[in-house]
Amino acid sequence: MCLAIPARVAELQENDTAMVELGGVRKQISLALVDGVSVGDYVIVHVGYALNRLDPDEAAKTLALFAEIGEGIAPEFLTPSASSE
Amino acid sequence: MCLAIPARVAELQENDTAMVELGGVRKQISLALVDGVSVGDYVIVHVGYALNRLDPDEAAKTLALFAEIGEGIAPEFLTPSASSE
Amino acid sequence: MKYIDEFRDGQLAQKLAADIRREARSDRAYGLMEFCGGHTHAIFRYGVQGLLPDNINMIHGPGCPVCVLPIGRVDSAIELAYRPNVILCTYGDMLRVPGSNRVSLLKAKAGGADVRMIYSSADALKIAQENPDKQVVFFAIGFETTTPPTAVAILQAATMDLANFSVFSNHVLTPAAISAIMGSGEARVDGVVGPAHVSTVIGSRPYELFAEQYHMPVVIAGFEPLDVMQAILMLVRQLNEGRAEVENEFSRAVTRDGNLKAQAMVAEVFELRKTFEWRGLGWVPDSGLQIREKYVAYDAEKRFELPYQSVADHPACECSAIIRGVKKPLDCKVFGTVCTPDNPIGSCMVSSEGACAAYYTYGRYKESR
Amino acid sequence: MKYIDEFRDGQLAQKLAADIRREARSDRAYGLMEFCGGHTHAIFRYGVQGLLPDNINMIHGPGCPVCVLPIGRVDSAIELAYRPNVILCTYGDMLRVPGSNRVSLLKAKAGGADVRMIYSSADALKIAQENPDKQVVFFAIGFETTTPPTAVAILQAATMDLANFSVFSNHVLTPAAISAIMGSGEARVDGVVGPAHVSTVIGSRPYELFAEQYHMPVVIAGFEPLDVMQAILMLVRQLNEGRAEVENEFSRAVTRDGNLKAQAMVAEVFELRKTFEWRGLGWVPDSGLQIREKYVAYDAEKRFELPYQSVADHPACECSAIIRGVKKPLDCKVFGTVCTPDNPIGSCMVSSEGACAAYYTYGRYKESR
Amino acid sequence: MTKPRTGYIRPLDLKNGQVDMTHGSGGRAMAQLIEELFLTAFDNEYLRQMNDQASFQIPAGRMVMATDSHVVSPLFFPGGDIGCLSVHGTINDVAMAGAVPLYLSASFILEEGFPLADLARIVESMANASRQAGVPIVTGDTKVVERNKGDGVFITTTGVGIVPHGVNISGDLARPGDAIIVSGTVGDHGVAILSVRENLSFGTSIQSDTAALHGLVAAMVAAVPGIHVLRDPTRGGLATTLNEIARQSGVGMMLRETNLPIRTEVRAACEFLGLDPLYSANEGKLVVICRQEDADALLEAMRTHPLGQDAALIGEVIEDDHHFVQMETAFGGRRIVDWLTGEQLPRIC
Amino acid sequence: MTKPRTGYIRPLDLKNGQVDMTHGSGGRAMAQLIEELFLTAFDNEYLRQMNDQASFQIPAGRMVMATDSHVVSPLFFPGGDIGCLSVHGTINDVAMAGAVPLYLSASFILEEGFPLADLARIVESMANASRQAGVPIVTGDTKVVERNKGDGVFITTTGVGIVPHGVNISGDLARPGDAIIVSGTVGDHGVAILSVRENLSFGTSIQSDTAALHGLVAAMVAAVPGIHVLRDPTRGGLATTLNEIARQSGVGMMLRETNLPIRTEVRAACEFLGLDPLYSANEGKLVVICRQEDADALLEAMRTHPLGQDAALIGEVIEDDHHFVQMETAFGGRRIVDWLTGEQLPRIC
Ligand code: SF4
Ligand code: SF4
Ligand SMILES: [Mg+2]
Ligand SMILES: [Mg+2]
Ligand SMILES: [Mg+2]
Ligand SMILES: [Mg+2]
Ligand SMILES: [Mg+2]
Ligand SMILES: [Mg+2]
Ligand SMILES: [Mg+2]
Ligand SMILES: [Mg+2]
Ligand SMILES: [Mg+2]
Ligand SMILES: [Mg+2]
Repeated sequence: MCLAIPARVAELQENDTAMVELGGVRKQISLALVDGVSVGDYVIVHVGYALNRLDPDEAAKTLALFAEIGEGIAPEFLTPSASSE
Repeated sequence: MCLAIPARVAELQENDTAMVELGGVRKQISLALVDGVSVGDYVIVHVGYALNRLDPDEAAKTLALFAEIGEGIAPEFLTPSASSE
Repeated sequence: MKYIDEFRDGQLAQKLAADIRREARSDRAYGLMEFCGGHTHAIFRYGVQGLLPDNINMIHGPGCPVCVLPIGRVDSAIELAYRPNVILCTYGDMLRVPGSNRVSLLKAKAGGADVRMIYSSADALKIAQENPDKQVVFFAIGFETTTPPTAVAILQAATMDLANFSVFSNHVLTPAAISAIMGSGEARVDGVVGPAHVSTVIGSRPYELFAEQYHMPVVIAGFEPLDVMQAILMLVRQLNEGRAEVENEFSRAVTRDGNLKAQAMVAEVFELRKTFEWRGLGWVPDSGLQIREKYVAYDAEKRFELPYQSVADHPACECSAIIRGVKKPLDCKVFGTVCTPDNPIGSCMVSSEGACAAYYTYGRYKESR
Repeated sequence: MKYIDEFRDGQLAQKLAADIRREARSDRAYGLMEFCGGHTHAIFRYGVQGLLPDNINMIHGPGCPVCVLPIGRVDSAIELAYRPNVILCTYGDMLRVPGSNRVSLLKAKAGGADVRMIYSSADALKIAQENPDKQVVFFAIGFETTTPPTAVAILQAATMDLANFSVFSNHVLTPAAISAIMGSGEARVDGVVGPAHVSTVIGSRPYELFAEQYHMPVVIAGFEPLDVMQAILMLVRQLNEGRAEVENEFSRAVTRDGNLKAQAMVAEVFELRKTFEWRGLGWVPDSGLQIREKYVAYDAEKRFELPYQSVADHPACECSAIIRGVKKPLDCKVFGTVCTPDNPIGSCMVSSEGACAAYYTYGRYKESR
Repeated sequence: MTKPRTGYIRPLDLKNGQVDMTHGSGGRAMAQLIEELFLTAFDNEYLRQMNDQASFQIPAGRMVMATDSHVVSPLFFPGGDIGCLSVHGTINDVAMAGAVPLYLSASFILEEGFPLADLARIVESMANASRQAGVPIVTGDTKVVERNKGDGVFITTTGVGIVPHGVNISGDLARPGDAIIVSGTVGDHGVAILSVRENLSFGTSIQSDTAALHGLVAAMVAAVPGIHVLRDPTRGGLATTLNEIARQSGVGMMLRETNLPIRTEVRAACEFLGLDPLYSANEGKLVVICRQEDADALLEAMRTHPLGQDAALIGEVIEDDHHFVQMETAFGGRRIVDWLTGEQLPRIC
Repeated sequence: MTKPRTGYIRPLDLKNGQVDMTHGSGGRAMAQLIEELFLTAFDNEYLRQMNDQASFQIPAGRMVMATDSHVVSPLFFPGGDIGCLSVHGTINDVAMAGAVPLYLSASFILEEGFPLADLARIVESMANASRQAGVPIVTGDTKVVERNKGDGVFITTTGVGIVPHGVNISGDLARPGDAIIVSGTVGDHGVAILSVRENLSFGTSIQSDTAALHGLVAAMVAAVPGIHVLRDPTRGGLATTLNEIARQSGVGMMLRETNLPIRTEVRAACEFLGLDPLYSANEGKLVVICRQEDADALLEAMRTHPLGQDAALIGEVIEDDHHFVQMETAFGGRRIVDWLTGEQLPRIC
């Protein structure tokens, strides 16, 4: 549920709105739900509203965690078995 | 002005209307402007209203008048001259 | 088609034409005004002029209701039609009549105004009933024939207490217009072909006064071509004999008194305007009808506070002189070039009852000779 | 696309999958419910299930707002949309959801109802401003993510004193639904993947209570496929270690407390309903939101006196069991035959977040093996 | 794993269903509409290929191509409907080059909410018309527009055909002295449509004359291969069609009103409404212009064909730098028969 | 008698004028619209004949015919407009049989009130597209519908073309083992249109890819005459087109997501709206299926053509009784790529 995506705030605009940018696409959204947003921040956008800010440090931590994963995995685990649903 | 045509009353209908007939075409018209219309009468129809009844005897007289016309006209009058407008 | 085809008989036409040629005196000209555009239309459509001798000259009068409506009235209708909540209903004839800047109701419709073409005033009532949340205005035009149906519609609206219906009345009176022309003395008119359908309502009596006053023969004539030719013959005879009477060629539906019921309904709903502007004739006293105070609820001019603004005709347009019988279409510099039925400058070029349009549409073959 | 593409990396997926296979104990099964349809969609769209060992079994929960909306609520929306003066605005997801007799808002639109697809609650406000003579109703659905934008719209309407705008609120609460499923004890759920976007608003704290109460591990996870796989790994670890904690995989935007401003706006406008009917879960106490008395002017249920009528699901439809995690799409007799995304019988077949539609649209290749 | 489900598709609800936006989206709903409705009705080997284009063998020679969009209102009228009209109209435009029509395409623009039952009836009518004419509908397209952005259904048909060797028919080939012939009564279609228009409706037995004229044309070309001009007097009626030809050929025309075949009902309806039958549309009539000396042979060939029984010689081509179409009236006068101005609207004056 | 007046006609007001009902009535106003606008812009010897059909010489052989109605909204969009689109779309449907497109017809349904300036711009765009493609518009039709019964302008184009000897391309010829190639990035047109839709508008440099593909096709056919299938993935996008072919040929397909050329902007816009680029329309792309051993030659031929620079091998045809189109996801999983269901509507969940 709740399709939402992180987008970079490109420009603050009047009436508590902002222009956000994602992969070359710009869209106007409302900042009514989040205070203190600055240009360059990433926000989670849902139905045209920023739901929250994204924390770049935490994102980096999660990505670092991924990078560690699977280090020194035994070869048998690298071959997936058939799944059943 | 005032395109109007004689049509035969084919049927009296409710709300002071009638179905009139002309050359196989039937159309509903209002009788609000004329009293005492009967089936078989001819009425002068204009914008969906009967304006008046047509008097068959008078019509016959006019036609008879036409029939008399031109009896014994000298030949020079039977060739029209060019008109100028 | 009974009572129609008999009056279009080509054989009889030849004989009538011969009679006219025989009786018309070659030592004089006959300037005969057909007041009514219906006659103009019949004359051109059936080629009647071609059957007449050269010295009988038909002068096309002001009897085309769309031709005589001044630009200001068309503008008011267009302004009304553009109001968001208004549906403007009118007869098909009105759609192409140009108001200011050549804008017509048809163009206004293309521009988003809600304009509905109706066949009968009853249709406007029906549209009002079907659109209770809209104001439905019937843009009513026409002479004494079209007025009674408008009166009926207003009376029915009053009975039904229909709150969203009103009438923008532009009804005008035939005798007043004829008097205005006679009074001006500009046109060389020797006799008048009077409109039969108007007289089915008002009778022949209203013409008696000015037949006498202006010593002007009048023949009330039907709209079939034989009716017109017969009326011409009757006028030639009156003129030859020095008479100036009101004669009735259309005795099959016209009496001296006309339709008293229709007259009463009109009188119930309408009253004379002090004055009314006609295209061509200018302001003519007692020539138009307005809705009585009693039915003011149905008067669109009051309901929508329509101010009247007189607007000058296009400077090149000779409609005004043509309607007065003073000029002919070909006297207009823009006839057939800038002004055509597809792009009319003046109102005479709009309806096929207008002298310019009738000549353009039916008569121009003479140019090819 | 920053913060998106990194979380869809196929190389990392292989490694994460290997880690999961290594850590998942072959002597037990793991029944993991992804509560949220967004996760269901991601799992099918990216083929996550195929990367998991056989003994990790994803159970699709009730977290698709259109899937849990009962027929009666859809019927009310359709009834409203058909009212002559009403414009009904809603998110695209709602258009194909069948109400009674398989009629959807899309079909109602074809049938003449004025239904407008909007992208944001702000669009509904704009439509209301542009159509002052119409009643504009926002048919609002969704969980805690979609509720704050609705609250903003109502607050703005109040500021503008917009008299022709109202909201038909169908907002529901995630924790209440999870509790209902846990409480029923029907589904064999060992751990829960919690929806990150809901928690950007409500934080992770609301899950702590029932993690403890039902001794149920919860991992709040993002919607990219690596997020989901990482959450699965974290759940496997908790289960292996016998923990039942609330962990936060989406620390990049979820805190323990969530967005307090958004929560305050929701609290200003909405209050708990005593009970709300869910498709699949039945009447769940304290699971839905209604508009407070203070903003009753914007409550479409009050303004239009919408009575609620509970309507039974189609007898063949297993949506209700599927939403509770008790059955799978293929357990439904009409899956893929009578019920397809083009002609959905149940709501799970409508949105690609619904378990039936996700399986039909993305997963059926398994049938071809 | 449970068993795979087969591809059952709930059939279109041709009784109570309505067109909705999904029927134009390119997806499964559209594919279903095309298969269950269009393919079933029009069924032929070309359509069954289910490609975005039809493919067929043709001989070398002169081909003609004609297209018309059909937007008639109401969709169903006495004597026909938009479906058969759209087939006849394009067949006729192909035939008016003297050509043998071979293949048709049909493209539909449907309005959201349009009843599938009406669509089915229209499609069936097209299929019948196409079958009877022997001209298959070999490719097509379907679009759906939102409510109030269309008018039920618009159908655009395009046709191709082959001109027999030695035939050279074109609107610019009328020559002074040529005979002008019409294949039957004029104005029927326009009046039939008006008779069922809301606010105008009147009772009449007049039916639209909608018909495919290629059979008649084949008979005519066989009798007189040297026909100069052929045209179907559709929108704008006989008057407008003759003016078009007069201008194209740089000639004038003189018609004789007494020779014009017009039904009494058509004349009567026009009297009621203040219209002129010469401007009323026809959908199963043609005007042909040929050398005066070919006129009798042509008339005879036409009159032996069911669609040309009432064929009449209505006038002749004359020299005229103004390119006027004139008419000797039955009354004995003379007038211009001008182009249609504006629309033909009912008049009161 | 005063002098005759010559036939001066006040020119169309292409700046401020609007379409009104008289422009579709068949009368003088319509003739003027056709002459001053359509004939002037499309000018060619066939149209100049001013008949109701065009006539041209053709060689014997296999002909194809394709038709499409165009109803795009808005009418003007980044990279094009309904005018050039309607020319490209039909040229492409003809070209997808491997054919050389020869002639087009164009039929307009105009809404009362439509600005003549917009119409002129659209017609000019069609004329340019037709000229650049070398495929003339040889015949046409114009209808006008009342306000709120149309949507500005609908354009139906039909095209005919000739298939070179030895070429046999059809949607039912895909065989297991065949290669599946796309000519460039997918989804551009659909996203460009969405970007200018009211209520949805977003900023992007994405342009519609609208283009005539017959030049590319000619190069492809020259390189690999034995191409099995060609199709332009328009409405419903690549996904729907591949499903159509799979069903027609009775096969399955396996795509590789990593090979799919999709612009970042298109992906981003789809993320915003909850859409899938595989279902987004293209108007200047084609899918081609050929023997695996021909794939390299074909790719090379495509990549040397400006419209095929980004051509990519995206998968292969497999055996599958279910006719599923499947995809190995970039993530390493597998899924179905199903037909489009309903419309592609922006989603929130
Ligand atoms: S030709 Fe036109 S401008 Fe001239 S008088 Fe007649 S209506 Fe007026
Ligand atoms: S397949 Fe359809 S009917 Fe069956 S459970 Fe799913 S949604 Fe309900
Ligand atoms: Mg209005
Ligand atoms: Mg409504
Ligand atoms: Mg045509
Ligand atoms: Mg045609
Ligand atoms: Mg034609
Ligand atoms: Mg198509
Ligand atoms: Mg096509
Ligand atoms: Mg196409
Ligand atoms: Mg195609
Ligand atoms: Mg045409």
